[in-house]
Amino acid sequence: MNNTPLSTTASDPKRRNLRAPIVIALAVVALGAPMVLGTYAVHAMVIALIFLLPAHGLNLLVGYTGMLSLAQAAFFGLGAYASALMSIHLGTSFPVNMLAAIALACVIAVPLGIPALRLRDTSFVMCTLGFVIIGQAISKNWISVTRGDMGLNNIDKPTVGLAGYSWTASNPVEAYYLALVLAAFATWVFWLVVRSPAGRNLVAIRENETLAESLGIPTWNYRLAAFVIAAGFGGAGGSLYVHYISVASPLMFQTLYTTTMLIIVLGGGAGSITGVIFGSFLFVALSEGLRIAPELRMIAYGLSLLILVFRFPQGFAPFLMRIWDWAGGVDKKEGSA
Amino acid sequence: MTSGKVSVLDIKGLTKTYGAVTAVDNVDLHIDHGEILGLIGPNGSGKSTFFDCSTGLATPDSGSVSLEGSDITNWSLNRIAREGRMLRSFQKTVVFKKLDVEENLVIAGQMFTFPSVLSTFSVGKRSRMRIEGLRKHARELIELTGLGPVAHMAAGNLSGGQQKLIQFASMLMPDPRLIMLDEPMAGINPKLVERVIDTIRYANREMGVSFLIIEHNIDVVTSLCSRAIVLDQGRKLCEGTPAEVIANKQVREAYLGG
Amino acid sequence: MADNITLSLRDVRSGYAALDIINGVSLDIPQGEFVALMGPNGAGKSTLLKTIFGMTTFKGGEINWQGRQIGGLATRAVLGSGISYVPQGRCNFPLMTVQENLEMAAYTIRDPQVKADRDYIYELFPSLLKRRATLAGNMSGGEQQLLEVAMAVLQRPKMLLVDEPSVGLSPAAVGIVFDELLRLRDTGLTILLVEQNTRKAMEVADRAVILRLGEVIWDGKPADITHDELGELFLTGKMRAELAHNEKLSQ
Amino acid sequence: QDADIKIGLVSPNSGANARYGSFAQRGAALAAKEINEAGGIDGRMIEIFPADSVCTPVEGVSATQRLINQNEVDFIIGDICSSVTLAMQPLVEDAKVVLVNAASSNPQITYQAGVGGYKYSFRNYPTDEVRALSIAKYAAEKGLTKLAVLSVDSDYGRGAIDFTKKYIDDLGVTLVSEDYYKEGEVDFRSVLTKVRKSDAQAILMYGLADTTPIIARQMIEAGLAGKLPLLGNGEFSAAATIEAAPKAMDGAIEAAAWLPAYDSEGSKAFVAAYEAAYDGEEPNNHAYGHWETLHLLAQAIDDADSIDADAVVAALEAISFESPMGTITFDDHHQAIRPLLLLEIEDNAPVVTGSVTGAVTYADN
Amino acid sequence: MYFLLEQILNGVSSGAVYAIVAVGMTMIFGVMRAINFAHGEYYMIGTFGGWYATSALGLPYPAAILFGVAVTIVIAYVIGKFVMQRMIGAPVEASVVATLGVSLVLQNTAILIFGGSYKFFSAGYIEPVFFGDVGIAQQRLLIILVCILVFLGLELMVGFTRMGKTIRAVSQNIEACEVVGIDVKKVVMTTFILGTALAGFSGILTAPVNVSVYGGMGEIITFKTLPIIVMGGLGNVRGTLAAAMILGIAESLVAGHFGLQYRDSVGFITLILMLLWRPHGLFSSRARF
Ligand SMILES: Nc1ncnc2c1ncn2[C@@H]1O[C@H](COP(=O)(O)OP(=O)(O)OP(=O)(O)O)[C@@H](O)[C@H]1O
Ligand SMILES: Nc1ncnc2c1ncn2[C@@H]1O[C@H](COP(=O)(O)OP(=O)(O)OP(=O)(O)O)[C@@H](O)[C@H]1O
Ligand SMILES: CC(C)C[C@H](N)C(=O)O
Ligand SMILES: [Mg+2]
Ligand SMILES: [Mg+2]
Repeated sequence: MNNTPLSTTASDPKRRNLRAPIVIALAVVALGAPMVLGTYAVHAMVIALIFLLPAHGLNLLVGYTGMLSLAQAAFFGLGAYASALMSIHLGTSFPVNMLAAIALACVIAVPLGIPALRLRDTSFVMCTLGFVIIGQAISKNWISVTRGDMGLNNIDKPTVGLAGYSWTASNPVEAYYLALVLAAFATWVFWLVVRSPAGRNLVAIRENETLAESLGIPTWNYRLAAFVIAAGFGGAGGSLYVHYISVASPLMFQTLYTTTMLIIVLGGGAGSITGVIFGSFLFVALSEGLRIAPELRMIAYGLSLLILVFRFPQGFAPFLMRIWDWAGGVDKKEGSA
Repeated sequence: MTSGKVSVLDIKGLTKTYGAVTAVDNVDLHIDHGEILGLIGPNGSGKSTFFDCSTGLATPDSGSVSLEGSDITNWSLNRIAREGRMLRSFQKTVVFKKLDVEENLVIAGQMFTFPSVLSTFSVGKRSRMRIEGLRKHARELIELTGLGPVAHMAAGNLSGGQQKLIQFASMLMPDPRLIMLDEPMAGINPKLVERVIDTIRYANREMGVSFLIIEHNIDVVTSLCSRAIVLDQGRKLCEGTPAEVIANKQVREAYLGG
Repeated sequence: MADNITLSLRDVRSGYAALDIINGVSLDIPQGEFVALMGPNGAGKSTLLKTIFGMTTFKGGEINWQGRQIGGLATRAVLGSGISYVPQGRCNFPLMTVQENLEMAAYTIRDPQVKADRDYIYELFPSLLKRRATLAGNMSGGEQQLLEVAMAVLQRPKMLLVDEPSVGLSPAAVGIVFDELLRLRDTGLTILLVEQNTRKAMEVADRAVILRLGEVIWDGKPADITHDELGELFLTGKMRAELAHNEKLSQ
Repeated sequence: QDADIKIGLVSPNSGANARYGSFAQRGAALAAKEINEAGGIDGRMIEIFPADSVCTPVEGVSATQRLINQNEVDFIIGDICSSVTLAMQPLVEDAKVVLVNAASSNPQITYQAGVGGYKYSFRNYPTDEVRALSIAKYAAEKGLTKLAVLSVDSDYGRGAIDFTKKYIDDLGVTLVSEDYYKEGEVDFRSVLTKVRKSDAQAILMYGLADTTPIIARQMIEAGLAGKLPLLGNGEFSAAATIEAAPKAMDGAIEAAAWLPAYDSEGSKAFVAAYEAAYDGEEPNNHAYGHWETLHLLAQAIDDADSIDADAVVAALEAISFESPMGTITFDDHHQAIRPLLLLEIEDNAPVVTGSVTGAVTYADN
Repeated sequence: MYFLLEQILNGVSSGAVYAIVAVGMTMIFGVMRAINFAHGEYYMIGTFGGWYATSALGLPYPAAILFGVAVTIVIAYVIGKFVMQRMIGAPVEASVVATLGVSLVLQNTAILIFGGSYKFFSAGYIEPVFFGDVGIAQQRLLIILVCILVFLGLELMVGFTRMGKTIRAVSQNIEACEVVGIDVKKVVMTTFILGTALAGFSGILTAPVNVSVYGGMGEIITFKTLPIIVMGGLGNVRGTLAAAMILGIAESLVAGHFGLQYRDSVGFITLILMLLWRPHGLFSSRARF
């Protein structure tokens, strides 16, 4: 699943292939976790699953296309507000709101992306950070719609219904299964995108944009497409988040969210699906786990980031890859790290 | 200039200045169908800039570029490559560093195999088959350029010459009409140079690809090109068969070093 | 041959991280010799130069330079001991002018002579003088190559490691560069040159060393090998037997 | 021997609002110590579980979840920031854990509590609605009819101004300009220059405690000090504030839930105990509020004779708590009916000039 | 008219502060090729140092400046040794995560040591001087003066000294630096300390007018600085000054004419508009492909 194709590696037939058992075990853990874990841990896992959605989007930009965008938080906030407003004013249900949030995020991403994509590197980063700041200013100042700092609250818990039969995820455990299904679906969609020839073109753009251009790849179109798709993932995450947490406020545009998404992707391993999934659980778990020492929590979190960077400068993806290779009975010679 | 037929590429009055330097000064150039044209000249004479201006990487100050009779002067680099099927390599070796050789080549072929940007998002059977086809072609080229043993190594970790070969092989992935090579032989070992020459000839003869080649290795120019153009200080100094050009006194002074 | 050996490699092994590229190279270079290192693409020529210059993972063996072990030393220490290096591919400060690049090249040298050296370079390569206020990165490929050679020369090394200096140079410029290398050789500079332009290399070098798959497969005078044999060696590595034979003779 | 009573305390301990969390924790810890030293509640000790909300809903909700599910707290006090409190309300409702808020002033919180919906939410703090009205009235009485607004850009700052607008027409007061600053803002020069050029007679400010000294000092810089008084709320009376810019603070008028200088025996005793416990640090109103709220909760538990949520809810609804500020009761929206003090800074010290009892009328909301 | 003049003067004085902080950040960006997300934290450390010196040690303001800068340098040295030097040649992503980590650690350590509440800085010279109807605090005049001096000094250093040239060299090509014998680690360290010391210095300079001292104060400064360094052209000293002034004045005018609540978006809106006009920053050069 790593974008960098593996070297041709020969698997040793004598060793047992552990991949299938590992996948099955992970699936069992994912499905069974809420049965054994306390509500609080389940809540943390829901948050991790929710953050996985915008993180996928960010990964598409950072890990695949090579654009460090901070605007994910803006689309996350946009999706959240859109869903919340629809839920409050139109009384529409969660699936409708989520689709609307995705659509809106994608649509808004076009006029934002067109000017932003003229920029490269740090200029692009700053421009996208600007979107978040402006998003925050709008949510704070457009009081007639967003209620400013008071935020929107009491948003319905996510309800999915089919022909008269409906089900509401009213507690963390139920929300977990809903989030799990959505996150799995999103991961699948993401996987299709990056595995497609277009995904390969995105990687080419990341590696060398001018070279990609010279090989006929309309890099501008692809970068815009990636930006829009990423925005869609961001919007989806925001929608799920707001229905779960039931509050929307301008604080959603705070740096905390941007930073969390960034850390999940960069720490997990940009350009790797498994790395990012791992990252979202790890960093949410870390942030929650450190609550045992409130005064030291953020210091410890900061230190963990430093250790992470020194120990795993490329994130966890290469490490996971090694485990996967080992499980498959593959002995890889050259270090591709 | 030439008898009735339309040239593959016809460039008129191309000029590009950077500040006080006129890198390319009113240069005309045409390449006939099936021709292998050499472009030589001293360092800094404007050859690479000429490439940049004719392929959309840089915008010329004036002049026109037409490909098979249609004007492509203001087309972008990617459009010239994709729609014009006119490809170029860079003097400075560039590859997709973290990808292996095979992926490098597959990418080079993709935009010519899929009809649109949208269609590249598909992962259906058809799309997979297209990619399979590209992979097969890539493997052939890898063998041809002697990159077999390193086919699955990250391109950025290869030697200078090996990277140069990837660039060359990339040009052959699509089915191009014109290939512009900026010093393809630089840093390639002499044995492989022969192989590259053979490959160029083959592509020229069997696939009908025309070539415009910048090269400082005069032997290569003499053995490959039917015609050569010499640039000096941005201007066309002379033009003719390689033998004629080499015999030219000015060329000897400016370029070959007496 | 023994006493004036200035650089001596013994069973040197090196590579990149876990990857082994140089598999036991031994080589003795007397002071003032001009050695051409040749071989097919990917043979490990550049890696060998980088190994001497301290830019790879050193994995064993000995590199003795003027009586000192420099194997595995950091780049700056190697440079400080009098070895300069012109890498393959672009290696300059693209957003500095030519003049500034030349100043940076002599970074470690602080004496008034530096200016005279620079003037000499300008005289040698008039095209650089013409471009002295141009940003290095905006120059043509060949002009940048010249600049990089000039930068190494300005460091007043006792030994020069040059990786494919002829790449991108016009025949006239190649002539000037090689003439300069020869002149420096005549002043006592030891040169280890990597070249794909074998014809030119064989013409100027005192000695040719051929590397294949990280091992020396031939070592001798250019006169002792024909061009075709050289090509054959590149492709197949045959003649290994002959090399062994040569070695025996020299002992 | 019964187990300890576990009380969760949600407050911001990191980020730009850490100051409030620190005061809240110290106040609550002091109260817990006092209660435990006096033998606890029916012999049961109180244990406080602090949790950091960073003033953001997601963190606050996580913190609350952890308190409920992991620490299995019996009660929760918190948060200071209204946005977090609003997000916590549905959570404690589902978990049937009693939440007593001691510092969030957004009126919404109790509009939707008690008969308004959330059974388990209480607030022991005045609302911005009451505060805005009393300040506006007081200003009108003093003849300050042209006000320049400089408030914090939050539900509290904006909310208070919104409620001010509801009443000023009747009082003949006008707002000549309106500016809102973001939490953490440090540069007010442009706004103050603008105010100086306008015909405003006073600055109406619902601000953050930490920002008041900054504005005050910059008022000196802008040449406004001593010319226009500050009006509103933002710990004007804190010694540190006055000390930072005495010239600007002179004549300031504030409506506060409490102030260290409040002249009542209980309050003085609290200040003394607090300063003794924390190296002479002067408590602020959130330290007091959390201290008082914990005592109030303890009495409710005592009254209920149980830690059963419903029993404690009933006890709180019926409570009549003798606080240093007077008797506190809750209305049917679980909003405390408690006094709000009006005070004025004279000669570098606050003087209490009046007190309003904050009863909220829910009719038009 | 006077109003406008006064607002512009206010803008210049905020711009001067931004400029000093930003120029340090842009120089660090120059050598590291990475945004230092912890830059504002050094501003915070400097301010804390100055505050501690005046309020706990009872030192006079000028001595507090020295004390604050010294504290910043010591801490920057430690961070430089353990974190920044290791980031040389690391992928950009790694430095993003690392500097975010450093930021969290420094910010929350300050909170742990001094408590989360605001401290108030009461030294300095805040009484205004009036020129006709235009008033300005003496401290702000001092800030503007210092800014001019700092920039003159830096301009000379970057343009003419060996140190300045090596900084530029490191920012352009680390491999080439090794080849010519530049000690990259040392240059990174020196630049880092210089840049952070400037941030700390400007923290103490501003403390008298910004008054508040608290653990989280650096984050705001970091985010103010980011658009400036991009506008100014990364690594460009002169551009940074210009961009900081543009931003300072624009903010002041917006706050004076439209309202304070719109001020924080000004930086990013200006940035976005400017980037649309000049995608590579106000003053920046790029080499050909
Ligand atoms: N972006 C630019 N800015 C300034 N000068 C430029 C720029 N691009 C090219 N030049 C100048 O134009 C001239 C021509 O450069 P060009 O690269 O085309 O030469 P060339 O013929 O390819 O030389 P070589 O054989 O060395 O590759 C050079 O002198 C160079 O300095
Ligand atoms: N940075 C690197 N990481 C990993 N492997 C590398 C790296 N650089 C080179 N290699 C490998 O080392 C081998 C030798 O490379 P080297 O650059 O020394 O070859 P060379 O003899 O100089 O070839 P050329 O003539 O093409 O320059 C190659 O197979 C290449 O794949
Ligand atoms: C600290 C206070 C200013 C908080 C404010 N009362 C609020 O509701 O958020
Ligand atoms: Mg060229
Ligand atoms: Mg090489």
